[in-house]
Amino acid sequence: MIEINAELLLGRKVCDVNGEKVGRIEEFVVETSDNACLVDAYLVGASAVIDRLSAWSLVRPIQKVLRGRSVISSYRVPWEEMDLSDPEHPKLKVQRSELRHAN
Amino acid sequence: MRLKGFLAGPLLFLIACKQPTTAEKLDSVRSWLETAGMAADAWMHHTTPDRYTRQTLELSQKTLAQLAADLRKSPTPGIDTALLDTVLTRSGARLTEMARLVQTRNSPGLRGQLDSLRAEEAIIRRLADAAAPPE
Amino acid sequence: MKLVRDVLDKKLTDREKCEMGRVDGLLMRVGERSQPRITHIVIGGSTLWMRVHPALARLSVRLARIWGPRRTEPITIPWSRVESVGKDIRLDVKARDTGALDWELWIARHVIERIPGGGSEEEEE
Amino acid sequence: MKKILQLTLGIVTSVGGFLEIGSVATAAQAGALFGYKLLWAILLGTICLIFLVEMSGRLAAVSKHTIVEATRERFGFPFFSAVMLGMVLVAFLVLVAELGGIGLSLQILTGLGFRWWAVPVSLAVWLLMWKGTFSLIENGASLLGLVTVSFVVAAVKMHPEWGSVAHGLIPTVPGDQKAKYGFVAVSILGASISPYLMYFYSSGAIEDKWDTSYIPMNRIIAGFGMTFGGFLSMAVLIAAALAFQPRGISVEKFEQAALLMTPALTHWGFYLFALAMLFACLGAALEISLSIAYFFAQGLGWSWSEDLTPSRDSRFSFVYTAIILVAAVPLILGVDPMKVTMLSMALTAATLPLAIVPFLILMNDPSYLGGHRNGWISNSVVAIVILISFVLAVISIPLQIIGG
Repeated sequence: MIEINAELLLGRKVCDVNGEKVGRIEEFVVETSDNACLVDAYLVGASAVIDRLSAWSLVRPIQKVLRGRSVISSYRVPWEEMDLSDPEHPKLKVQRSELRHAN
Repeated sequence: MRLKGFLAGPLLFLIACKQPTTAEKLDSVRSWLETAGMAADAWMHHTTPDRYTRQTLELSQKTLAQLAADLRKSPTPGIDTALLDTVLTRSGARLTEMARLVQTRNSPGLRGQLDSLRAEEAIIRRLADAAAPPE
Repeated sequence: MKLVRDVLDKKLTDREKCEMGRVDGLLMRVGERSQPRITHIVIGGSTLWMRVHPALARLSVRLARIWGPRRTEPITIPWSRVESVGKDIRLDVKARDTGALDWELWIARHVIERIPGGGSEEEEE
Repeated sequence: MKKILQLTLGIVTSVGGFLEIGSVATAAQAGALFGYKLLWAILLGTICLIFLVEMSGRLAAVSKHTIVEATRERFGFPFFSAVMLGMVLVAFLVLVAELGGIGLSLQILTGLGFRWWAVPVSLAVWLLMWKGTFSLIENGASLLGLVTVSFVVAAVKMHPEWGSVAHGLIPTVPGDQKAKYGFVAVSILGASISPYLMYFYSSGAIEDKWDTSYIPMNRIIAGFGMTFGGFLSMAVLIAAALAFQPRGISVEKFEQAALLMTPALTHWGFYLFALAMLFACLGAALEISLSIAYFFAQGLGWSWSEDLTPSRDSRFSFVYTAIILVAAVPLILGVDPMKVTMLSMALTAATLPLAIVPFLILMNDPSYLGGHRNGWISNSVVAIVILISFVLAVISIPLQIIGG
């Protein structure tokens, strides 16, 4: 049981189980129920930032072009698949290929 | 923070300003002689108060002396430096005299000095045009 | 709900809608197999500057030690106190008791009230 | 009825509050050196400012957030701290220039050097903020600033050749002195597009409790107010072109600028110039000190309102008190305010992207603006002008320093 500063996780690079870089932690999807706040999943990858900046109307034209080359891609990583034992170097418990794209 | 490099740019500007060229210095000389003339003329028409006029004349004299020293240090070909220097020294002394005349409210005396100042400025303009390549 | 977009850096107000700073940090408890949960909202200098650079965080702690209300560790408020998350985040607390206003009160008493016309905190009660 | 009063007040205050030492010094220098050639820079800067002011008012009216609050909430503290560092540093430099401007105006009126005026002026500005409310500051100082309209009278009285004036509105590249031309153009853009004005305007909209019904009024205030303000800057440039260029005087010192209106209005011209600069710089100094304090308070979540007694928002009051007193130091040491002005205006232009790009993203954010988001016109106009200012700044400032 460890306690970490969630805000410091932001922007940290995430690698999958065999060390391949997946992206950066950009968002925490949480569930609030009877005054508790449970983390459902993490959004990893650059497009999550654009989502957060909701600068889509500025970026959308560019994004359409780039989507093809998957430069802007983001994954929704359920909490079970994220290993935060070493907060400095978050790791996935699965391979990158098994990840599901966010929206 | 990738933005750090971005902020380093503006800090570069705080270094000392560049050294002006001779042509720019001569322009400055004429600009300050004209400023002194304009201020003195305005004072004679009761447009500007005494203290302001005197201070402006003194400021012109101080700036002129600085410019004269710079010009003396870096003589450039094509300019009769000796003549330029004598004219600048005479103008400098004249500006101090004009400031004194304003202090003693001697308007007629100032008018005389102003005409001589204009003559000196004409000499300097001729020198500057001779040196600067015709446009 | 998205934590960073909807909670982090948002303004905090107490029961009486009095401003008490912003969400500078969030404490997250991660268990071996249990679902991670956000346990506390964190307000206060060193957490804030740690997000920019650790050296700044050390600097802010050193400064807080020599000047101000001598509070060095940040203020943590349990998530259970969160009443609503909207434009601002409303907490079911009294700002003064949480220590979030220590700097505000310290500067008011030691600097502002010493200057004529500064008014005084008591006026407010 | 209340809205119409607010409307007229809004326009009047933006006219009165438009000119300050930056806009006057840059316009005077441009007119003296290049005649009407740089009018286009004032036009471009004013057009961009109209959009920016309208956008900051709309953001506050719709989202009830000021630009600073929204910037921190949307981009997170690390990015926000970079914007804060850049904006506060540049705004502080401009504040020093404004306090210097007040000191210089008093110097030409009384003969007592601006260095002696540094402390009394800072204390007076501080006292106005300590005791004054937001409306007193915003409206009072700007109403006094209306004396700057005398520049228009002076310019018209000198019978400018309106054909070539109009020609000046078209961007041209000069033959010689390209670096100087670029530097003055950048300084003009920096002087007219002043970020502190946007932060002040959006905070004002919150203090005046605007809501979406204020959007049309906001557009009129931004449009008319800034346009008249732009005319004032152009009037200064035209007056300088007529008063100084024929005589070959380049405006480097305040004492020279003081003669700007004397050919047209004789001794009235002299005293009006001093008063106009005194009130214009006073209004700007108040606005900048407040903007810096707003930056800290809104960014870090303190209570902030000029209408509260200082002890009720002690950290906010502490910041503007410290800023004003520290700003007096360079003046006491005799730093020339005109040099600080030209440098701070150029630096403003160079750091515009740091302030405007996040603001542009915010203005396209549905969760803040809902249906009132930016149209493509506002986006493109602002983006283009900021790009021009930044490119010009990056080219001409080093050139001006290292030698054209």
